[in-house]
Amino acid sequence: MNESLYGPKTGEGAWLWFIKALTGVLVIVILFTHFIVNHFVAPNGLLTYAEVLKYYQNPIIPIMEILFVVFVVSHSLIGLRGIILDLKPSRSLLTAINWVFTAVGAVAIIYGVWLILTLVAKGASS
Amino acid sequence: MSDITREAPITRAAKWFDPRSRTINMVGFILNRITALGLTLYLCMHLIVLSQLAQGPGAFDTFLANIHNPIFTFLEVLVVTAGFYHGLNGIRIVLISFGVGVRYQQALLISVLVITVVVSAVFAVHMFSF
Amino acid sequence: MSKPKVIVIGAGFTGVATAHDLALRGFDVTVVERGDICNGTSGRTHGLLHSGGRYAVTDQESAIECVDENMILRKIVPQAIEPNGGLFVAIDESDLAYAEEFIEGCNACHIPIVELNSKQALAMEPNINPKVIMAFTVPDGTFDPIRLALAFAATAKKNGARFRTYTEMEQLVIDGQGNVKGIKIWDRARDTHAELDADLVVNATGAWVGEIAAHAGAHVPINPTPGVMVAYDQRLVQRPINRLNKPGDGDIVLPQRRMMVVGTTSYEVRNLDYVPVIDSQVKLMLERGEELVPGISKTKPRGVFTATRPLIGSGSSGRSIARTFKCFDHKETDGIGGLITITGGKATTLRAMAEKTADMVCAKLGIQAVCITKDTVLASYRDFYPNN
Amino acid sequence: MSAIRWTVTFQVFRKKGEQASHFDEFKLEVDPDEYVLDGVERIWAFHDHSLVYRHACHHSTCGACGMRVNGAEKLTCITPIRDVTQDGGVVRVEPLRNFTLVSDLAVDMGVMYKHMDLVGQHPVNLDTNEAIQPEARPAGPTVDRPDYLRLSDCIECGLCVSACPITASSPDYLGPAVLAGAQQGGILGDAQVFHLVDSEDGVWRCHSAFECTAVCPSFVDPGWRIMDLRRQVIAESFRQLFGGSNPKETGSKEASK
Repeated sequence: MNESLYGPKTGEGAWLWFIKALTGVLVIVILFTHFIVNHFVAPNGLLTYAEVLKYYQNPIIPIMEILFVVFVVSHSLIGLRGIILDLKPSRSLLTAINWVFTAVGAVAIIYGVWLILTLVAKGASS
Repeated sequence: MSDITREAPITRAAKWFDPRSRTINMVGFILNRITALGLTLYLCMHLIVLSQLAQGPGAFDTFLANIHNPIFTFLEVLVVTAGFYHGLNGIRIVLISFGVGVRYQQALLISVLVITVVVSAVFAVHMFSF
Repeated sequence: MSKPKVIVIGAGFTGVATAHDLALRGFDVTVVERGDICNGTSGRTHGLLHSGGRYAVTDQESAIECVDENMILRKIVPQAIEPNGGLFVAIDESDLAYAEEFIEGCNACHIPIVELNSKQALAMEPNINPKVIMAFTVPDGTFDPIRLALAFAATAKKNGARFRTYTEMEQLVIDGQGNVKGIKIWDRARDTHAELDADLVVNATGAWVGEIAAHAGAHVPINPTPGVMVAYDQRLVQRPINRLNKPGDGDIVLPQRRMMVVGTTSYEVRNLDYVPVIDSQVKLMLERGEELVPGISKTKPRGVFTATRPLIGSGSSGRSIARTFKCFDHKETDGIGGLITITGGKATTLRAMAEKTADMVCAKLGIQAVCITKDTVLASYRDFYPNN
Repeated sequence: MSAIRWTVTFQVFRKKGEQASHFDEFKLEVDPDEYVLDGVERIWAFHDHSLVYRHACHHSTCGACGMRVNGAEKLTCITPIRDVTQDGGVVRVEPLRNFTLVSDLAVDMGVMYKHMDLVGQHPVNLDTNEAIQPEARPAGPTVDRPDYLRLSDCIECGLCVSACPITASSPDYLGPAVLAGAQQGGILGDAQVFHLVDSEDGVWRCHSAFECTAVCPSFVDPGWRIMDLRRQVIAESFRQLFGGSNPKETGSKEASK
């Protein structure tokens, strides 16, 4: 008999999928806004370091970038976890994946935010 | 169903990417999965590369000069194409998951594919003509 | 104290119902079937749950069996039945002339009928021939062949019966006195051979009973009579529509899920394992079906198939042979012990056939056990698998 | 049916017990309007009596004869040979994927059946529960009060389970047939079914490849039904988030088994 038939199911249900869908849509929205804002803030593109620093002085940019990092990292990690789920990982492996992915996500987001804030700080001091 | 669990994960995963005897809907799924994996890889690389920004002007400007060649331009076109497809198809999946246009999902998919091809072609022409 | 061992050959309607009855009566039952459940004639029936109306004039014994069993099946296996009733419709004068006989026959057989005028009939079934003159409702129904059989098999299995599917009987094992002691089998799925011993072997192979019995040198007067049926891809009627006349070719249209099945014809064959479809009979089906439900010609044929009825008797033509079933004790007919044969009958009467067979098994093995299948609601057909 | 005759090579998947699998070839003279199952049956009757295959009704009501024909899942009893090959061509016949193989072309679909019972899919339904999609309804006028019972459109043939790329890698996924059954039976009245559908192996495992719908011989459209379940589950989850009560904790589905 297939053990999965009466085996435990994680109760994650709709919410994780919903977050994935929501972050996916928000990433699209931000990218779209990004192109529009870029058109006004940096119409000639960002070709040097100095231009990038200057670009970050507009407060919309770092806020947008931070949100983008949060959404894109969550979306891709939930998605990747979904792909792994399609391979029927064992219960223990899935638990490990949950922890590792949470850690990786947290590190990636903290790193991204730190990077953005560093650029803002450097731009302000130069 | 016990037969499947005896197969190695890689053998099972390979079945996702087999479009033989399948319909265009399967192609939609395959592309979605490939672009998902590709974009995740790109995201990792992107985050690592951007650490150069924190190191100061020298490293970053050298880096920008280095990537200004056709291979990187091509990769950039690829990323934009992948992102465009994944995004549009994502919107389609969200729509049909909320019960909007499920019966027209195949038409939606074909539209997604056509729009992706057109947009990436325009983008490629734009990128390579500089 | 060991239970008497009975082997049932064949897992068609008769075989599974017999296994179910025997398992309930405490026998050690093994069913041997060369294919899967409903692999032969049973699977290919059009699925009419007879009210008996069809035989009320020509074959009242069958009609009574049908109406009684119809009511029992509705109770014990609702999971496989569309209990929507049926109609007998009169289209022309000859049909009308038959009406009186029909009413008499139905009354004699206690088949509840209600007479409808043409307007009432068309309100009930808008797609039947608008030329309908009069109609009668009968308690017909349709059933899903494989699920009907699987429900019996699943219940038998729950009560301890074993099912050896994809296992062909190769030979009957016969002792020095010429009595059947068991069977030799070939497991086609694993390609292995084995021998099973039994206190009694029940030959329930429908149209194939003659071939099986011949292994022991026994004779069964069987007249395998195939018929062609055509399934069309639209469901234009919601209940079986019969022609109000003597049973004939293409005089019944019945719904099956999303389709309609038109049946049936009657001819003779030599090789039972493969019965080819005869083109002219398919055309006949369409012409005759069109008289009942004129929209049929606008629908597409979805499946064309044949099924071989196990009619008892020989010599006379298929239509005139009674549809009753018969249980043969080969000790009496051929002097061969340990073998009985059940054949004939209709899908609708499968439970009654099993009851009679199990009664004979009990009598032969000296077992006192009463039949309780009339009141035993069957398990879900989905419980049969996985079957090892 | 016609008088035309084609010569067609059937390549048939064979496997007995623990022996290794292989393909056997049979050259048959066929009428192109014959069905693939007729060819398989003739191979069994006249060429190789050891061939194991499952079949019963021969008109698409029982769901026993699903096979992969030239790679695609088909209900072989209603698939004309004309549709899958040409004169002199090949018909490659394999068992369905994602099920336990019994032998040769026969698979055991017991797990799918069990899951069907688990989500409470009724084999017989009121007509109003059937064919929710208007274009999938049979043509022609119907009666005003469709209060008759009819056997479910789903014939449990397993083609969708074989075609789905996710059941191919994750056997725990409930699969298209079962989820379609849950949609038909309704999920809001039974907490157990609701949680099963809204689980990691339920509707969220679907990635919208719609292969189920493409191969379904019975117009059940599992893809559409899975999407409808998602909509219901999300709506219900939000309703509960904002203080709605849980679906009834009934044991009725258990008791009915």
